[in-house]
Amino acid sequence: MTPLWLGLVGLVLVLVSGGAMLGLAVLRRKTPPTFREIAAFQRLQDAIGRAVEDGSRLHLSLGRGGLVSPQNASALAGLSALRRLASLTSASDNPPVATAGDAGLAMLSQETLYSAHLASLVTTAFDPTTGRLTGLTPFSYAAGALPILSDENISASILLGNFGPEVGLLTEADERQGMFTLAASDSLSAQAILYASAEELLIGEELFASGAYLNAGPLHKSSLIVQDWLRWLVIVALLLGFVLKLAGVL
Amino acid sequence: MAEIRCPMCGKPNPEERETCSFCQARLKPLTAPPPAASTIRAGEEPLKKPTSDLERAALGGGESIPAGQEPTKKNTAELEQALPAWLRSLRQGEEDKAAEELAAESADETGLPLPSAAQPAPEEGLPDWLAGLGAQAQEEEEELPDWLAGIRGKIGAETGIPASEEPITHPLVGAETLDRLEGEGSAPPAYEIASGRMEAEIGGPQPSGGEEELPDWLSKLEETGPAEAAPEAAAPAFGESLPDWLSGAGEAAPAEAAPEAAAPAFVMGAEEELPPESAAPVFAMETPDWLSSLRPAEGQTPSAERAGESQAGMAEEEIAPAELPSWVQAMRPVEAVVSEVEIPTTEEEQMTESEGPLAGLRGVLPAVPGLGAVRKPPPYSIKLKVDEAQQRYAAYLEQLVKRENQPRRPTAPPKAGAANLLRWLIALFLFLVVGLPLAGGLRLDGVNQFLTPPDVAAASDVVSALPDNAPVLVAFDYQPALAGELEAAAGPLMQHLFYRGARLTCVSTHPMGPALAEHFVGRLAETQSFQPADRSLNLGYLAGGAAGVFDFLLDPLAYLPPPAEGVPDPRQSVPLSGVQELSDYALLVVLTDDAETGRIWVEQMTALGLRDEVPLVMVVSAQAEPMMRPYYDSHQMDGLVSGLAGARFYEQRVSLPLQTAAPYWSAFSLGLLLIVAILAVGGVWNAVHAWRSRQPAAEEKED
Amino acid sequence: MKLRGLLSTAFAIAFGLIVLLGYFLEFQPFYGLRLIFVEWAVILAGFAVLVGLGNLVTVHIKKIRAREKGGFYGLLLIFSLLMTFLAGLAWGPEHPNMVLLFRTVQFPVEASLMALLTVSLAYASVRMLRRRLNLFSVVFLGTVLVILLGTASLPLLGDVPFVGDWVRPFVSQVIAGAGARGILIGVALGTLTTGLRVLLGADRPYGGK
Amino acid sequence: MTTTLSTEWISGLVSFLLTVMVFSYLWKDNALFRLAVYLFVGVSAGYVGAVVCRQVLLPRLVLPLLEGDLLVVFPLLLGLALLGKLSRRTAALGNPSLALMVGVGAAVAVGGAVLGTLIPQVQATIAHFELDPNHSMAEQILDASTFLIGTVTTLAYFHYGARPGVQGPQRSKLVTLLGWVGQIFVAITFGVIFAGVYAAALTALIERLSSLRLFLGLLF
Repeated sequence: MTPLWLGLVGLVLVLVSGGAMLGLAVLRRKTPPTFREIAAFQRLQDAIGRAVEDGSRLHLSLGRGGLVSPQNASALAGLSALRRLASLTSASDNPPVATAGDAGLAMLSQETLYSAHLASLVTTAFDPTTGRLTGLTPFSYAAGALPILSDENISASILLGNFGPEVGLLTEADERQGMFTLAASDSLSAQAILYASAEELLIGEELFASGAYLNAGPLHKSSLIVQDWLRWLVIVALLLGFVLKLAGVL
Repeated sequence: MAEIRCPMCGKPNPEERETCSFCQARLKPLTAPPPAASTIRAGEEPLKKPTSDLERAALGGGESIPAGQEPTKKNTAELEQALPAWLRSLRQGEEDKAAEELAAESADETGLPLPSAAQPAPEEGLPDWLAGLGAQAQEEEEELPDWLAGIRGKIGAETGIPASEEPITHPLVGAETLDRLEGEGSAPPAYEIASGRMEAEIGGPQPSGGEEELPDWLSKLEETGPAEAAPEAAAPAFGESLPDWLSGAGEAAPAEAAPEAAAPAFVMGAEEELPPESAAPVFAMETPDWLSSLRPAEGQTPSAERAGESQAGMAEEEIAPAELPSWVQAMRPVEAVVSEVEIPTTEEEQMTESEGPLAGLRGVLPAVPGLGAVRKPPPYSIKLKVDEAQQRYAAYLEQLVKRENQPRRPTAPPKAGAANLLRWLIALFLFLVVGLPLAGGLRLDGVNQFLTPPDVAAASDVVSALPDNAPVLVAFDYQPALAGELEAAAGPLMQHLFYRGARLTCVSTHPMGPALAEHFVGRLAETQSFQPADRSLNLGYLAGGAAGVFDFLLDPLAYLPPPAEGVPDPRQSVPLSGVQELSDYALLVVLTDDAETGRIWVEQMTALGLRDEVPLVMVVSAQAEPMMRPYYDSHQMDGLVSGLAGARFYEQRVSLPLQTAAPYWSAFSLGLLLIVAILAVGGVWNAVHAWRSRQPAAEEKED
Repeated sequence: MKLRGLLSTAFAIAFGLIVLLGYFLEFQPFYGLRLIFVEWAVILAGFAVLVGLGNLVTVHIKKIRAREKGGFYGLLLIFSLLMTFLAGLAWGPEHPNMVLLFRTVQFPVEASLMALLTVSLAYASVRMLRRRLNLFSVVFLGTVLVILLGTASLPLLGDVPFVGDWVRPFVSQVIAGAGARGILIGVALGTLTTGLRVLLGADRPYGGK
Repeated sequence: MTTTLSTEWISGLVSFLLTVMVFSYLWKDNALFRLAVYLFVGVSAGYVGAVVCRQVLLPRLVLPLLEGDLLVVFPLLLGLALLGKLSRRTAALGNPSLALMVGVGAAVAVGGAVLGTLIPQVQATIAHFELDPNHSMAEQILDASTFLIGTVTTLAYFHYGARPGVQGPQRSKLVTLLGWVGQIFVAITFGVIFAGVYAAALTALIERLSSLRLFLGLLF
């Protein structure tokens, strides 16, 4: 059982973070914050442009983290990016195709693409198969996505979610097809593979910044400010702990 | 030679130029400078001819919308030919309903009641996909939770909005649609785009998309009194239901923001159409917020001044802005520099044509030939008032735009042939080097000089210390793809357990776990000739992640199916004899390829205070070692075996009769050494290649 | 927002906040409610798997109907899926026949796909410096070489001295341990704010946005 | 016995063929590889579906329902509504169920991030600075300092806040410096984990090759 004091510390942390996100979202609407440049997003912008211009498709993979598991946050971030990408390419002949290795995520990707479809001016019927479940185990999911990458005129593949070693198969398929790959994961083993194999990589928590960098909304931007605050809070705690430990106080 | 500074980009231009050679903004008024005597009278209607002329000029041939005419029908009708087929179908009567729905959905996105028929107009002159992009102009808006929008409502109210202000619905959008409005971005109607573009041409305000960002001149209006301020200021507060007849003035913002947010600068057409800011793409990093300081919202640029003056002109007239069609308001700043003709109002004053095709018609042509009496335009300063920072920003903006114009050279994918050849060579060498020792039973591993690592030694000591026939709980938490490694890594430990006569209870938090457990235990049973059923019981899959593990640790037997007639009760089986609760187990072994799963077991065991009662040993994939080792270092587990290397040490320490790791080890070592060689040589080769290919690029840059 | 949208958002926020409270305040009623709601979510995830199977089947039926490329493979997938599903329902996943099926099809294919990574990853690492030549890529590759060398045994000589017994442990346990901690803490921060956005109703992937 | 043998033999043959078919992907993406992959996707999905029905829905929903536990009626109704997602027409019915999963999932993620990673990792990092008098002080201080520097600089590397500048948004000099050091730690960390993944893949390859050899040994 979690000790009460620890639970309260956690609760306060969450409440303060949530309040700060909301407050900043309201207060900084007129002066939106500036963030460091991340080259991967510039490249993604070009890839989106090319896809829309040459009528090819974008592929976004949400990974295989369970919807009711602690790994789902990466997929939720991926869904924000999917919504934005779908809107940006809404007038393209080919809407993006989303793949997932978890049934819940597949349904969410369908809903996200559907809402983007409704918001667009496209009058063609929505194709629910643009949000797909390609497999229910990590490697079957990756293996099921391989044919999509080679058969469906994909020009850019965006991997945002929870992956494992199987992500190596996806990046190799991308490379074989000569398509642009932007990848990010919360899993360290996946990141290690992507570091070597992905054309563009978002490291660690940069995955969760995709919404802010894709202009998904003020709460996304205020999230990054709050993350920065918490980051320095943690750093100060570590430095204090180090000093106190060496001093023998702790 | 005298120079004129462009009011838009501030660049010097030759005096004789009509338009700026950098941003194509107009440098000179379209009409001749009017005589000083003229003044504008309150209550005068704006002129059709000059404004439409001006609009045509300013929009580069864009269609004008005469005063007093319902703009939507005319515009879309004239655009008919330019529209894509699917949009033309929108105009068919029988598809009005579909159009309605489309408008409703778009309104759902934008928060603006959208005239469906006018929908196509924004694409005029833009690549049609931009229309879809435009739909995102106000995505920030929708981002805030609905209840939070209420807060903005209050903020808006503080800026002078009567709380009772009721949004006015557009005829084409039903009340039901309004209920659904959430405030997402959408392409504005034609005349809004027109007004937005016109404002851009004359340097009108260009808010960055947040609805409460009032254009500068609009906020000035607020000060002039509630009669005018209220309807305008309603834009931020009730943006979700802003009626579009009103949005012409207030909605220069979305009309402008739509292309701004949506048009990535690589769309050349869009760049030609839109002012430089419009070329900035949707990405936050591409439109850094300092750009907002370039915008007239700061009230520093002449454009803002002009906008302010134009509004002052509006204030002079006793026409409530609400009564003006939006496009007229958009024309306002322009009208300030346009000559005006006093039109005879009564029929008598109008002259009748006596000859020609217009014979007999009255008041067809203006009574006064030429431009007639013109009023003095308010004085304009063509000097751009910008401070250094803004100049710097402008320079950076120019860089951005230039950079966007240059076609980006995509990283050339490797030639398929060469890439495949490299793959095949790697595969060939790998299969040969790894396969040979396996095929010939070759043993090249030499002597192991190192002592057994303490984590592996600790694991083997825990197993050695088990009482005979002790019940052991084993979690098979890895995916089948990693079974090859995990079965090799855990082989020695599992063998050791069976030699100690351990009775296994198998569980898994992975759906494939039950099969993996059967598979692994079955293979061990084959090598050691015992019946799996006598020595192990498979409890199956624990769903729910951490919560599932927590429940299981609280009461392991609760996961067994209820006793049924004719079916032997597993509670009475050998593996479970003497086991009532978790603390009855002598050891918990977790086989996992995922640090997250390992963490769950460690944390739940610690949380339930079971760590002192049941020892915990983990066998992990080599990839998870760096994440799992800290738990061993902090004594949250009693032993750790990672990968084939760990198994090999375990095997050597325990000296089991049947070795499972050793036969793999030679192939493993040779494979690793081969890869080390390939990476070293290939890495250096590619590094040199990349370095050499950089040189020409660098030289190009210098040139 | 439509009523259904409001209901969905209310569900997400209400259930989410109660479960969240249950995490931090592990006493009744929060703790009990958390366990119940997580249990419900697990049950729903079970239903979701069934829907997922339906999705998998319909996607391939559509391909077959449209006579798209790979229609035959789709047929094979549907057949194998239905057969395995029905057999699993009838016998149960631990039944010897199911284990045999697992051993015959799933295990070899998954293990082989994992084995393919030896070539894919080697190729990617070799190409990495051509794609991205900078200090960090060189450090990455150098680390890979050191760790692999420290793991292997040299033929006839045994383990590599110094690299195997000092460098590898220090790099993998101290330096990588520190880096991994930093990354994991950062990911936790991102997870916190992402989860909060959902709980605040800002991100609504369930039919909202 | 012969039946078992023949079954085992056929199983061995099929797994041998499937392994070869998957390895054929190294040559190029071909029909044999796809055959193996689609078969594999179907079998794994069917297996997981069966596991979920027998070990999640049956014990957690059906049995309690049969025992009259009304608490599971709500998830049952939501689950049935979720089945509406099978068709686009009825898909909206399942949104509340989906929303419940997302909400609970988000809470689980937040709870796990704070109580499972953030606080424990900070505690563990601080605990790592504990000095053991039985070991060399210099070595321990070196370890502890490296650990502190690594964690702090890696965290600093991700800092997002920046000031607008002519060359685009710029972070402060201190953060840039810390971030640069952090990137070195990140690269080393990924290098170590990559080596681990490679070792795992190589072990899988060895296991596959030895299984192929075993089967060929049965033939010849």
